[in-house]
Amino acid sequence: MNGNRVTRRTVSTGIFALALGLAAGVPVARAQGAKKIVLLVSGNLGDRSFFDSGVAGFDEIKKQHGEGVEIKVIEMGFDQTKWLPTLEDVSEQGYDLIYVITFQMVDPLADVAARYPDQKYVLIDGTMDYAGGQFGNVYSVLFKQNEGSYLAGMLAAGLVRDGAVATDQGAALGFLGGLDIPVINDFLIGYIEGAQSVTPDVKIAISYANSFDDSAKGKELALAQYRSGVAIGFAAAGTAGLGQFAAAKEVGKLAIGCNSDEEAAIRPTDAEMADKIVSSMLKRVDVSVARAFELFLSEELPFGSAEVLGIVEGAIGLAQTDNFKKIASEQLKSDIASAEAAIVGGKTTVSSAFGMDTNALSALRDSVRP
Amino acid sequence: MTSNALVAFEAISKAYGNGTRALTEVSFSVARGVIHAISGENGAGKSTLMKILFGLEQPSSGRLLLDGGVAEIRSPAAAVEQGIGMVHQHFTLVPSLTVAENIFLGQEQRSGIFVDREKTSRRVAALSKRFNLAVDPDARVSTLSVAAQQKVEILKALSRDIRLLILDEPTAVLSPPETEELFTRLRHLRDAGLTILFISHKLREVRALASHVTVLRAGRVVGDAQLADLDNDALSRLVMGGATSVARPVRASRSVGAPLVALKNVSQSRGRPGERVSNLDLTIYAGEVVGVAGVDGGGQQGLVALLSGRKAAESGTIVFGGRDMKSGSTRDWRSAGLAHLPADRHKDGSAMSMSLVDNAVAGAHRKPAYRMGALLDRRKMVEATRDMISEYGVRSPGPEAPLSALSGGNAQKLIAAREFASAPSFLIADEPTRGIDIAAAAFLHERMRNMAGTGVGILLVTSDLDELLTLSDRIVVMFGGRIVARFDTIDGLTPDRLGPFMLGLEETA
Amino acid sequence: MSRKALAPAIVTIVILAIVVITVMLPLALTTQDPVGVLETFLFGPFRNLRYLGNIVEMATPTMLCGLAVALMFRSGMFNLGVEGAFYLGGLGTVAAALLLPMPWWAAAPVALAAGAVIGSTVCVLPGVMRAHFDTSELVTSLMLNFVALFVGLFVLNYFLRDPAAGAMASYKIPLEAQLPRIVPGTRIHLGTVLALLACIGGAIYLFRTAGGFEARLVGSNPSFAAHLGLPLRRVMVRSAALGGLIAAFAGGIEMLGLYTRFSWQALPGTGWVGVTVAILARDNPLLLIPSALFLAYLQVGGDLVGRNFDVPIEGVGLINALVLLIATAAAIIRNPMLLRLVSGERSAGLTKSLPKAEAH
Amino acid sequence: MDASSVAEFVAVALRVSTPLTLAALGVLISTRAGVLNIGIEGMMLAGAFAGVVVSAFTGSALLGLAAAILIGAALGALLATAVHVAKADLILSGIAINIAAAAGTTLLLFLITGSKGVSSSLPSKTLPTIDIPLLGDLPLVGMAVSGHHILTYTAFLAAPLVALFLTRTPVGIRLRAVGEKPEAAAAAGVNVRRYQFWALAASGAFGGVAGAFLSMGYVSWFGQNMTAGRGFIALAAEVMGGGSALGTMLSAVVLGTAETISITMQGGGLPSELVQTVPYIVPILALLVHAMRRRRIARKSAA
Repeated sequence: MNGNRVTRRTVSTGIFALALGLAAGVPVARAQGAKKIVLLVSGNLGDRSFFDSGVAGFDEIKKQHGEGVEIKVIEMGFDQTKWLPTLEDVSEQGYDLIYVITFQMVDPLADVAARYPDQKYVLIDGTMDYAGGQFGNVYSVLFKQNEGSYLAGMLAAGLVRDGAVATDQGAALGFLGGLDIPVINDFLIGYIEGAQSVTPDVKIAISYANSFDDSAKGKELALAQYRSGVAIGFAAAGTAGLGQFAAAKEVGKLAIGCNSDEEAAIRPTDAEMADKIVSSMLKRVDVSVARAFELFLSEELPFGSAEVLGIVEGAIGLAQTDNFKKIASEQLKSDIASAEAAIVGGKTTVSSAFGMDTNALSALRDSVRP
Repeated sequence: MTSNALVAFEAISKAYGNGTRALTEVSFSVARGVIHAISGENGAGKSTLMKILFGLEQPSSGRLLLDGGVAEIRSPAAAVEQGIGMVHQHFTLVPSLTVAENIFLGQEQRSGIFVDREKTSRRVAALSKRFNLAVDPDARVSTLSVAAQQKVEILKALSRDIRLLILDEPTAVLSPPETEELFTRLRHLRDAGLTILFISHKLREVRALASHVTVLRAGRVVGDAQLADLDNDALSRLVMGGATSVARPVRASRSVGAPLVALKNVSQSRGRPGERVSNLDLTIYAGEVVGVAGVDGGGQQGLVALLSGRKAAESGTIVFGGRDMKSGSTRDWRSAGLAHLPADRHKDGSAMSMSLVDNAVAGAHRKPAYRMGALLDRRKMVEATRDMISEYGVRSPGPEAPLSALSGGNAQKLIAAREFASAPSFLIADEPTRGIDIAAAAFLHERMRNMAGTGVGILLVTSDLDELLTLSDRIVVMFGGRIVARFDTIDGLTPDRLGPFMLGLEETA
Repeated sequence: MSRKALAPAIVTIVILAIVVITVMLPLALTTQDPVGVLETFLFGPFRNLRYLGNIVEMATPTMLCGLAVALMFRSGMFNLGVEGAFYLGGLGTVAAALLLPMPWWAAAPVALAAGAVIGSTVCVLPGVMRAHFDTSELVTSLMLNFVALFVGLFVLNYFLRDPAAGAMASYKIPLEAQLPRIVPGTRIHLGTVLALLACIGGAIYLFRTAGGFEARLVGSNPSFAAHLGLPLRRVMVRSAALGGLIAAFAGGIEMLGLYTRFSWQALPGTGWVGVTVAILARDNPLLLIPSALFLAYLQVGGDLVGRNFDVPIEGVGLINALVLLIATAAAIIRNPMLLRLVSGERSAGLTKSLPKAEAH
Repeated sequence: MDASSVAEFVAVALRVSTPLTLAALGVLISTRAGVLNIGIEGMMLAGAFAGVVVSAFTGSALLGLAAAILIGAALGALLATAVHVAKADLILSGIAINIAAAAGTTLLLFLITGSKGVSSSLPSKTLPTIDIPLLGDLPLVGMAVSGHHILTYTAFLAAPLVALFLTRTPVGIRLRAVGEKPEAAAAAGVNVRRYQFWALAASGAFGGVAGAFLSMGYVSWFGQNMTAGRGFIALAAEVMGGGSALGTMLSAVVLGTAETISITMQGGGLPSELVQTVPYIVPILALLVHAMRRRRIARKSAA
């Protein structure tokens, strides 16, 4: 998905680069009567998570609709004081749909959406306070990353249980988070519960890189976990999380990826490393972005409400990669499939880090500490 | 004469971009194998001329002849290539490097890619021997005394195989015995065939050392003669420009007052060597000038540090104005009535980047005279500064100009004006006239005498023995951190009498 | 002010304008609408009241951080703790507003005061260490910034976090603690007035009070200050404390003025902009105001271009880096020939204004 | 802690210290020439980027390393030019280099790979690790010091070499003279600007190597902002090192060890935010201890 995107944005960036003597490109003509949509990135691209994935969703929309849609991505940077002015600006520029991402946009969006009732907004990975019938012009999407992580936890614990990893590699599991924040901990909690469903007294080493950029540190943390007897690690730490795979390659142990199919992304350049990625927990922001647009075109998008996307919608899941099929036992595959069904059917409820207070979270982490 | 000239300046002029004319049509020549002095007041153009000769600056017009041929010296490196070496007034040594490394900086003795330390040391030793300048090649320059550093500077210049050595005010930092030693060495070098350009405004030294003198005033040559052809009056008239030589301040007879500052058995063993003192007993009375003589490192700086609150005494007692000041801070000393003209006016005496006003009122800025409620009264500060400027004859572009715009003598006058304005009861004058011209020095001398006349006790620390003998009522000599001689009257005292004590050869106290 | 005195300012502005245009022009030419890009960059910020407001909003904290930097630089301390102080000041202010029970009228002042004190530690500790142990305040303050960040994240996570917020964010700042907006149609808040007053106060402090005079003396020559008997350590610590309080106060008013919750998960970078503002203003508190406004103007112009054209945010970043480089290029800005051209004086006149003692 | 985990700890500390040591030596060279290289962070980042891109397009890790060195040196030269020719402020120019490097690498990464985050789609090369014969076969010592990345050995060999360079070679001595007393160096015919120019270029080259270690050794890709402040830690290491190459290396190892401690403390149940303060508090304490010791020595030698 992150592979060969050629967008208008890429092209025009290329033109900018031409001025710097770097590359060439051609201008793109504007189409008439096209739908105009914009994505506001409340940070910088390159996070390998919701922002990059959101852009991938936009690329997908462009691919589907070609001249029928005009897309724009605005990186607002991390200075939160710029978010509201940007939101105000685009609200006055005649966009058909304005996408914003992350919970941090809730407060600015609440302010602006009330002032521009005719403008339509999509909030990804967050939700508005819809009580009292407010925000009829905002559609929200939430993800059940905890459910996908539950499956990842089952996978990790199951591989150890089934002897898919040699016993001398250790019996504990590892988790590498970017920052100790709710959305990352949502991964963690699902992971813990999934692992516990297979091995009730499972031990999980938990580290936070305190950075989403520092690959070297991510690798060092993962190495420390592997050394201390972790057999399989799960990384939810952006680029820092990639360090997990480098560590796995170095010590010859396994790892689980996050957000997109990381094995597929790495395979072309480093097959040995890709072999160590048994699967990836998928969080398809891109799917939800594209889906919202299709629903919007068919006028079925439920503004004024929040949808929680999970396994059913194809927004969350465990990548059924060749590695996965090869390494996981048949028993484990069927366990995971039935757990999936139970979650979809509402028979299994996975806890969430959203709304959980810090002390409860600490207690949970302490309970699985090796 | 000209045919034998090593260097000839022909109608050299120098004007700066901002319009300042530093030199106008300067012409004279320097004969081979002599010590040739260049004299004149501060700002007369001596330094600019030497910078041109050494390639640091280029003349605006005129030309320079070397060995009778036109020479264009574009850089110090080119000067060295032409056989010209220079010892600057402010040394250009790197403190953390060794003596040998400094001497051969830029022309290191190599073996492979490395410096050959052994060869370097051998060459330093050879140089030392040849020119009779003993140094320790492996000592770090930061550990050397000023006189020793100057030796390194001279060796550094000599190591470049030079024919002409320029010395810019070399005695400003030396004590009399050290000065005498330097002169002996310079004569030795001259006898070895070197030509020496000696820049100084100290006429006594010019006479003692040089055979020929060129006098500059306001950027022009006003005199160029064999010293044998000039008597002292003629020489000082040339330098001072028509004004007769400055009269020595009249020593008014007066009664000495009560004890003002008293040190009893004071020791301080910490600090750099020059700052350590032991068993000092000294009382300074109101209305007298106590002169302190000694070579660099003799302990005078330690005494000053103790009496200005920069250091506390380790043992003994110090009383000032009836208060125990053994561990008094500078603030305590100041509020008890100390004024202090520091030896290094750039480092300790002023803030060069700040305005004249700021420098003039600094320290007194909390006085009610400058206050306007909670704020400073800028108008009154400027007024006070204007008063100081006119009273002390400070030549300046105005009170708001930065102090760096002033020449050394004028800056020192302003600093003195500030210190004297605090109505002190006790004044430390540490090298009060070092590096400033004769008129400014005379002015400050007169001021200090007047202050003593009004009952101020003055501690005068100076390496200029003329100054010491001119101003002091009595003299103590320090060596190795101790007081080694006391002269309760200066009648009949001569520099020669002080020398042995300053060098630690004799001791009476 | 005379033409002569204005010359450096005029030259600075002209040079900056040339820089901005030479950098922006090739960038603009690569887009489909080069005129539009240039026009947006240069005049966009003046197009409506809201954008003007954005400039002022953005300049408010950087002006204060610049003041903090200038006061410390003036006293000879290269203390970069402003960044951490700003961060911790924001956090401390929000923490106080959330945790301390207060009557409504005291909420903002008490929270701001508490935040200022808490945040100032990031500047004060390096200042104290410098004054008493002569450790490099540059390094200790750089390191302490990160300590402040992680301690702040810890406090946010364990004491202030709103579990219902969905992101790592504090509980909402109580309405009564928020600073009132003062210009309708913009987000300009009371903090801007406070910042302007602070800059004027800073100028009075530096140039018209004994304390400020002493700070300048210590900064320009510590040996001289010691010679005068000034309490060096006290002056240094006082400057560090003032700088820290101001920077932390800036963080506080930023929070109470523009934010609904505290959710900084990285150092916000405002302190660094403050360093630039201070250097651009040559540590003169009154010049901080135009300097901060100018940088904010560039930023708003860049943002508008980024929002309306296909110019990547990194392109805007590169422009800012270049402006930073060239804005300080003393050779160009202080070139005497340029100054002379602008001031319209002949060389004789200039001699008078740049006197050398040798000339007399 | 048993013996093998001690050996393991040493190995990690050496690895973590490697980029810090390289960068700090770079900072040392420029500082000794009298020019503080605040832009080291940006030079590392650019080096990390250039190494990955060039090695990916040429298929040669060595060319990648060469590119890293060159780009670092070029940025150093740019900084020198800004300061000497344009008379820009040294500190601000350094900060500008950091900003420009962060923006420039991200932009180029995007142009080349279509992603602003990471270069993992590029087939970049890594530099090898080396087992030391004999020593590597020893049980615990081998575990600690053998099998490291080639640039780790380079870093620790570079320290004595830089020390020799600064104290024993003509160029090194002149460089120190330039930094300590430029007028003395100039008087001896040393071109101060030229020395500072090359010192900054050399400083940038070291930064480039430090960056290459991150992207061609530690991991095998370039990531946005992957240096993560290591350049600033290197600045601290240089200050703590007291101006000597070996002292600088030791300081870098102390800081690397602090980071290693914070890594091994993770998962110990302490809040990770507080654990993360360790690598920043240690240098502050180290500077404090250093300052107090200096003061005590001064007092003792005076007594």
